[in-house]
Amino acid sequence: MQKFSAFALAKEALSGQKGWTRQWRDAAPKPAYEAIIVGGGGHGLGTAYYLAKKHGLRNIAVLEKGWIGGGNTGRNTTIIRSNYLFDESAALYDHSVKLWEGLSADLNYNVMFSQRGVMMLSHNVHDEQVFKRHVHANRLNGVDNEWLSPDQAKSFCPPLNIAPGMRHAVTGAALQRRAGTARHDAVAWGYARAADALGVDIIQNCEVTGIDRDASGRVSGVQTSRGAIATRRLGIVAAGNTSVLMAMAGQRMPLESYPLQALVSEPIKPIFPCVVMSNTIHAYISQSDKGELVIGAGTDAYISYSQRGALHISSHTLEAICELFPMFRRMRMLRNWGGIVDVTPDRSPIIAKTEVPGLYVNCGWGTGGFKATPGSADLFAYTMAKDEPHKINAPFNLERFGAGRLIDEAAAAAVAH
Amino acid sequence: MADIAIAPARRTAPLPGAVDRRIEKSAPLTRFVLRLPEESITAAGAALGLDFTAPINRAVTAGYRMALRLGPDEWLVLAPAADAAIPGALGAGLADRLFSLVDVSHRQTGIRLAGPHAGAMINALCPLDLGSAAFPVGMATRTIFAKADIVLWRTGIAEFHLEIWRSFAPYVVSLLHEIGREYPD
Amino acid sequence: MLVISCPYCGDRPEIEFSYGGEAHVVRAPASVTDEEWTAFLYQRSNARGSYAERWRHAHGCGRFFNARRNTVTDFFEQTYKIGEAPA
Amino acid sequence: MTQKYRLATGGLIDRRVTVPFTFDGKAMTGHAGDTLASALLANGVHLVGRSFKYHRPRGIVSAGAEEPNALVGVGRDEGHYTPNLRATQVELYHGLRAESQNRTPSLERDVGSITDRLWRFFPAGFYYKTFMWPKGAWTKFFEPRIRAIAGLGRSPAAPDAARYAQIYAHCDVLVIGAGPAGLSAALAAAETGARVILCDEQPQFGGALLAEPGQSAWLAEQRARLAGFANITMLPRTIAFGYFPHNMIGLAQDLTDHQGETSDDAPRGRLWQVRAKQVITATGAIERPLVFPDNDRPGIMLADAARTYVERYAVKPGNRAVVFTAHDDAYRAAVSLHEAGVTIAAIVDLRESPEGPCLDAARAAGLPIRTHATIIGTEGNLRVAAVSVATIGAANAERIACDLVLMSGGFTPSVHLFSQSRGKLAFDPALDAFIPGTPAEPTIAAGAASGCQSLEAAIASGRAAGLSATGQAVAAPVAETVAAGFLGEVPHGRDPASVRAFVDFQNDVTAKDITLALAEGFRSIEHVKRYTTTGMATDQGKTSNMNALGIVSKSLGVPIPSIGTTTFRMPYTPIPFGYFAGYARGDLFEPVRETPIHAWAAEQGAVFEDVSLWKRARYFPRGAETMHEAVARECAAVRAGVGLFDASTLGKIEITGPDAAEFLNRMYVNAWTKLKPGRLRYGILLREDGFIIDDGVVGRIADDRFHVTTTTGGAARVLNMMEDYLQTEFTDLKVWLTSTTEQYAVIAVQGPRAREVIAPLVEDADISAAAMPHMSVVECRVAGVPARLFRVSFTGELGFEINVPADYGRAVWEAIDQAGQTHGIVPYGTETMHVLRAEKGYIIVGQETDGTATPDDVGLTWAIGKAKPDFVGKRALARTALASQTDRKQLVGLLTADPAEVLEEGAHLVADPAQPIPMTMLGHVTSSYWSAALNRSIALAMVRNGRARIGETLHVPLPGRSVAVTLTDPVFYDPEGARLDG
Ligand SMILES: Cc1cc2nc3c(=O)[nH]c(=O)nc-3n(C[C@H](O)[C@H](O)[C@H](O)COP(=O)(O)OP(=O)(O)OC[C@H]3O[C@@H](n4cnc5c(N)ncnc54)[C@H](O)[C@@H]3O)c2cc1C
Ligand SMILES: NC(=O)c1ccc[n+]([C@@H]2O[C@H](COP(=O)([O-])OP(=O)(O)OC[C@H]3O[C@@H](n4cnc5c(N)ncnc54)[C@H](O)[C@@H]3O)[C@@H](O)[C@H]2O)c1
Ligand SMILES: Cc1cc2nc3c(=O)[nH]c(=O)nc-3n(C[C@H](O)[C@H](O)[C@H](O)COP(=O)(O)O)c2cc1C
Ligand SMILES: [Zn+2]
Repeated sequence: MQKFSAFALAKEALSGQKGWTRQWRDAAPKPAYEAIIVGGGGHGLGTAYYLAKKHGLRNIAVLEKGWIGGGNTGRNTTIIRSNYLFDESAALYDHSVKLWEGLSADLNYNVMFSQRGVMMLSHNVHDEQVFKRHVHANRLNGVDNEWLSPDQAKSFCPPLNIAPGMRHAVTGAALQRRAGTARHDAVAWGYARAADALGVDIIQNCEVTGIDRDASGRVSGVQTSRGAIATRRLGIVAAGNTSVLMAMAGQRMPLESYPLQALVSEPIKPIFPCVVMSNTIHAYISQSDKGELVIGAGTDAYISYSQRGALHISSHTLEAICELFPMFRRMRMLRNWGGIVDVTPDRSPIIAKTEVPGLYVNCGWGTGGFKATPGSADLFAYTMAKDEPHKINAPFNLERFGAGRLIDEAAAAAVAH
Repeated sequence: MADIAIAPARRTAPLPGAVDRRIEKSAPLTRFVLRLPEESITAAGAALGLDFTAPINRAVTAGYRMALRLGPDEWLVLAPAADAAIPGALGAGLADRLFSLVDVSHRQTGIRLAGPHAGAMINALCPLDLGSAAFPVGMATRTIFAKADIVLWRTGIAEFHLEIWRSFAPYVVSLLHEIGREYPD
Repeated sequence: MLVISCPYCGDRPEIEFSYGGEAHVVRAPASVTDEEWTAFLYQRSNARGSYAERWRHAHGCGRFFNARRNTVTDFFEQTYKIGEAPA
Repeated sequence: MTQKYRLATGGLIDRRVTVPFTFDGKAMTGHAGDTLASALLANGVHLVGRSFKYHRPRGIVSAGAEEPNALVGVGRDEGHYTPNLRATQVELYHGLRAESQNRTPSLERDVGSITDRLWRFFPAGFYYKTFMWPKGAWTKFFEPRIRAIAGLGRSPAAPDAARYAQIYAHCDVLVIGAGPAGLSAALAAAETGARVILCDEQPQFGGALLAEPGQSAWLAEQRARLAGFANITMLPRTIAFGYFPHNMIGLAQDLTDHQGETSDDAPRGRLWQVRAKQVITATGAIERPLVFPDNDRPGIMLADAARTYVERYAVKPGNRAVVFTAHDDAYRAAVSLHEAGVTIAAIVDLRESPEGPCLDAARAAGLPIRTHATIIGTEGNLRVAAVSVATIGAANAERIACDLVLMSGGFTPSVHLFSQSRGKLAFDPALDAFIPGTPAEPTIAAGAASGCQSLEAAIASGRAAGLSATGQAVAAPVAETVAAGFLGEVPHGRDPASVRAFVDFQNDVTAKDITLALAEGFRSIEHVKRYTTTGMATDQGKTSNMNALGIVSKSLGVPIPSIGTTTFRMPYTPIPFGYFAGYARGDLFEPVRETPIHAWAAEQGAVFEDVSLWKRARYFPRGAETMHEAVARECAAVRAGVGLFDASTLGKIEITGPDAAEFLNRMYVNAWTKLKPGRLRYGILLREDGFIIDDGVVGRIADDRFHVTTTTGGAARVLNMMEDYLQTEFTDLKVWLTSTTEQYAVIAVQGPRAREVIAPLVEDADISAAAMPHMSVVECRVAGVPARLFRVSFTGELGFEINVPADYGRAVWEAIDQAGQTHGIVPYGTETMHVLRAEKGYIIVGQETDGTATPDDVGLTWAIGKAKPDFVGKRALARTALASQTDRKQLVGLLTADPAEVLEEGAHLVADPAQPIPMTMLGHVTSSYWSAALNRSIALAMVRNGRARIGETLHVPLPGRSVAVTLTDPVFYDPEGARLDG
């Protein structure tokens, strides 16, 4: 792999940028692979990378129906945090944050992980109770999270309106300082480049249309828009499309796929230093390094694979943004888009073996899986390599629904992202 | 038993303050949610003197009584507050037929919005087509106005009656007032 | 904002409706096995393409009804009353 | 400054009205009818901004919405300031204040332009390749610096002072664009009587014809005809920005912004959400720049834009121009400028041997034409000063001095909205452009937007669209020959490494950046976009996307249709957030729900809290009391005497019908059949997954009538859930549900003296302990008002909840308050209610439970009707994890070792406070208060296997210390319940 560095940039600057090589090969499918990952998002590419790097598999393909990073990885608001309530979740997401902290160096790709802090606003007594429960649990789990008064919140994020007369006045905030954002595209590309360097075939424009199984029921390969490919180890990491793929192996999933929207404003000079989320009034906002205000909206009410959401949903979010940050009312929406998020009944992910031998699934990240990308990929690679879950992802199995062993972050906190 | 004399109680309307010049608060009404299975419809109509066979989302009136058919088996029956005869008349008229009658006189309040811009003012935040073909005089339906559920009844070309749950009424009226600021009449 | 044809009221704007998830998922009796119960409670076809779903005209006539909608285009194929068979 | 470049005659500006304005503090004038851009040009100003990455000097390129460069901040003060406005779209008004952006200290001398000198170090994607070391340096060092250089304008610093309006509208035909095609379409549709809406983003209708003096008569005639139709709604200054499913179009109408410093009373703009049976997009076409070395200097502009400045705004954009083209239309521009007195130094045509009437006209005017030629470079610092022209393939170039360069690479139909509607684009090889193909919605494209180039064809296609949208017969389209133009980087024969030919002017993306991306393996056009940021600037690539596509196509040898376009998304041009937020502001953001007793409480100085949309009185401070003091006083008063509480926000549902009891049997965990009329029961509602979703007291009013109460926040959810089961699951039951939440005001009178207080007010009922035991209900009159009187207690004291018709709520409340004076009655709020119920171990759904608790977890197994074959959630309770008796968190009480210590709600419990992190947490504190009755703190907690641990000591680790707690039964006060029977 060509080494990226300031030195390399300087060298190429002086020699007409002619020395840059492909960041990953445009691989054509081989007849068979040791392991196949379906889905070229951050989670899928990362899984391939860790399978190759940590578990020594060499003959791996990532099949992507479009272009890598074109799914939710390329369309999310990039909020990264780990201040989840339940022990299982805190362990999972904090595993991820720790990997984020070294990811640029590990991949030799600047994923711009920016620990600028994520602040979650409380607007009433109930919010306070919920957030304080988080703060306490996080502290005992070794995850940083602190409670701020409205004034402290304002000084951390000066554009915030904390006027007590507001319809939903800010009564405090929970702040995770280690939390922040990263550059979404760079995550996909950085993993792709590093995986490719370890021999992983990244095969784009290759849609999986069927899953083959042998007489014993075990996975034997996949049918794709570019022909059949054999494998005995198949990982489905297809986010919104998981149900569609799992149906190819006869599996019904506890998933529903909803449209989730985001939007950006025109770029402006730095004004917004952190990430602010308000679940009560449905607003998520940060400012990208290029200067746009990046704003997340809610999901539409209905299942859809259309990758677009309704205007009334984004309008509702902008109402909230304008209340919290009244000077942004004149800022202008530049672009709005949608993704397809696969939501489980308890809003926690599934990183697990399935009842079909050789078939593994990583899904259900819903509105909040970008933050988990490195951790999820690492644990899924482990699960695929060892045919058993790592202890961190063991609770995130498929059996928990039937058993009633839910990890219900949503019920506990009504928190998205 | 009460051992002290009780003075007639004072009513406090849900819209205490003054309202917009185009908005009139309706007088106190008796309101019932009436639910009728198919087989009770004609008999109930006969009992109250109202045509309950009129189609869904239509209002019918007879004298001072009004009924808005809000669902296939649901009517909002309105009458002046003094009309205390409705439950009795229904009970007698329907004898052993099924029906459900619930008094919601105080659950909601009525306003009348009139003037050449009444339709536009409602359309500011109500997504229905209020053109006279799609929403003729006599049409009445539950719908959405901003974040409030309302019943919207077109009582004239440029005149609407709105039924609003009482705690939402100040919100709806304030919005109409705000919307109306740009219209001259 | 979609236009949804309520079988009782006709075409009405989406914000008058609430969504009810997949249709024709029959409630399992208390006697079923854990697997059957889990299937009823949690598993959904989540189909890409034609999908049978429930809506309620919550801010209208209040009725629940069923619909078939293409989840890729968001266009409705049909709506029909509870108890009726899809066309 | 005088308007040195203003022509003496012509144009649509009003020379009688002189409009003063400032740019970067410099005073200038323009005329009514000018845009900021035309006024700046009239004053000879081309340099208006700095580009995003390299901070290159940039000038006005276009005359419309596609402008990439001329971005300015405008506003009289911070409350009216907007960054990044396109000078080409800003109508000039008296006193307009504009400032340039992305430069320090000045437009002419900008320190940021250091990046331009170091441009070789900043190719596409450079930031992915560096700034990775040392750890943490990105967030602390590099990122803040990059952020400071990036961004364009600045945010307004003060809250927006403007108001915004919104409207929903319906029509038969919505015509977007009022050029010749749109006007013809609207008129053809209106003739049938159809409801038509015609919108155009410009202040006047006419589109391209506004710059065609020769067509003014035709235009005037069409406008006059429009005015004759009452069924056409005309919306100038209205941008169609988004095409949403089921033919809903978002329009943003400017109402007062263009008027400048008007009062804020009238709305600034209006958001339209139009539902159209048919949409006609007659949105015209956008001219393409040519991609040649150093093509970004101020003074280099689109040919048709230059012509527009001459013909529409009567402005001469320069004195000496070179025209660079691959399309005939630029010859029309050349002739226009020539006639306006601009010297045309050369017309440089990429094509080998172009012919046609436009060339003939240029020749006739004596303009010098060089065909098969190209521009290989330009000079000039803050304004173009010369170009180098060479025959294609030849080495030697001719330097031509100029202060203006016009360029035309042909026209790109504006398919943005059609594509947003999910219609499929078709590639037209004759045009070298995408045009609307198969639609997904009822939509028709017309005019230049559909690929027409001549006026005749545009008018005919517009008329045809109008006819077909209203279901009429349509004549065959007008035949015309169309011309393509040029896509991609022009041939220039120079070392690609040393030149910059800009594709995306705003984001500084050069042809070389695109080929670099391709070389690095970014092959999909979506990857090229994201790696280079081409098309991602505030103009969304209106002038650049096709050229980027051309470069990719040529480099990869793949035809354009196989590459496809990037996705068109709303909005077509940037729209202020305020339009979307509309009226929802301050108290109108969401309804503020108040109870019938709210005003009384407010008059007493109550402090309120938000519970869902409701305002609830939290406590009633007297004098300078703190919350703690007030609550302690209120609690003591209720325990010792009597208190008055507003419970009106509780959800209420009237359930009627012969099967009402059976319906409740199936919904609630409890058994209802045996509940007698006149009696109450506490009910628990589960979700189908077995977890508690709501609770409340249910009264049987008659055999076939129940009065159900729910939590405040759960009212709508519970009713919807009940309707769901009733309509879709239990369709055999004859039951009806009616929300009565707001029908009743609910006044809780609680305390040992409650009966004494209300007894004198009650008529038609015997409320003695014998006649009316705990958990019973009676219909009677209270204070002369018909009431449903519940004998029920959420405090553990003797208590009543009086339901009276809401309009009488305040009167009855006051009557009780009056009657209670001699008994020392006090009003109390939700905080006191919480303490009192916690002393009794009563749960609050949503506080003790969090969507993961079963009835057994919170000690309510007794409520479950064991004999019932089924109820919602029953089956789920049998699942392993729910049925477990040892593994679940259960409700317990907590007593701190130090009675003065009030735990924080949300704090967690551990067995060993000294264990290392991560600690094993056993549970958490759900409720915690100072109990005046017990003169100590109390708390409720959900603790793993808690019931078995009662008596044990656990620990609550806090920062720097730990609090020991003893687990107890959750009922702290009057465990026998003797006081209920008072
Ligand atoms: C608007 C929005 C905002 C969000 N905000 C946040 C946030 O702030 N923080 C956060 O943590 N998370 C957020 N998320 C969630 C987050 O984006 C996702 O959870 C995460 O990116 C999922 O990554 P992935 O790699 O699993 O999926 P994806 O990136 O979606 O990758 C799945 C890939 O599978 C491919 N695929 C599907 N079917 C097939 C097939 N049949 N054959 C081959 N390939 C196939 C798809 O094309 C896709 O590229 C947001 C999501 C959205 C939509
Ligand atoms: N090659 C060409 O395509 C070409 C070149 C030059 C001139 N012309 C001439 O242009 C005319 C074409 O007529 P036409 O009516 O098709 O186009 P037009 O350019 O005259 O009119 C389009 C109108 O649509 C408006 N518009 C565009 N997008 C909009 C949006 N999203 N919201 C609101 N308004 C929007 C524009 O402001 C403009 O007024 C003819 O006279 C033709 O000869 C064509
Ligand atoms: C964090 C983030 C920032 C973005 N910034 C921009 C931007 O500055 N300009 C832009 O045009 N799009 C921006 N986008 C949106 C993308 O252009 C695009 O809409 C998104 O990746 C979804 O893809 P699609 O619209 O092609 O379906 C951004 C997206 C994300 C996730
Ligand atoms: Zn309906």
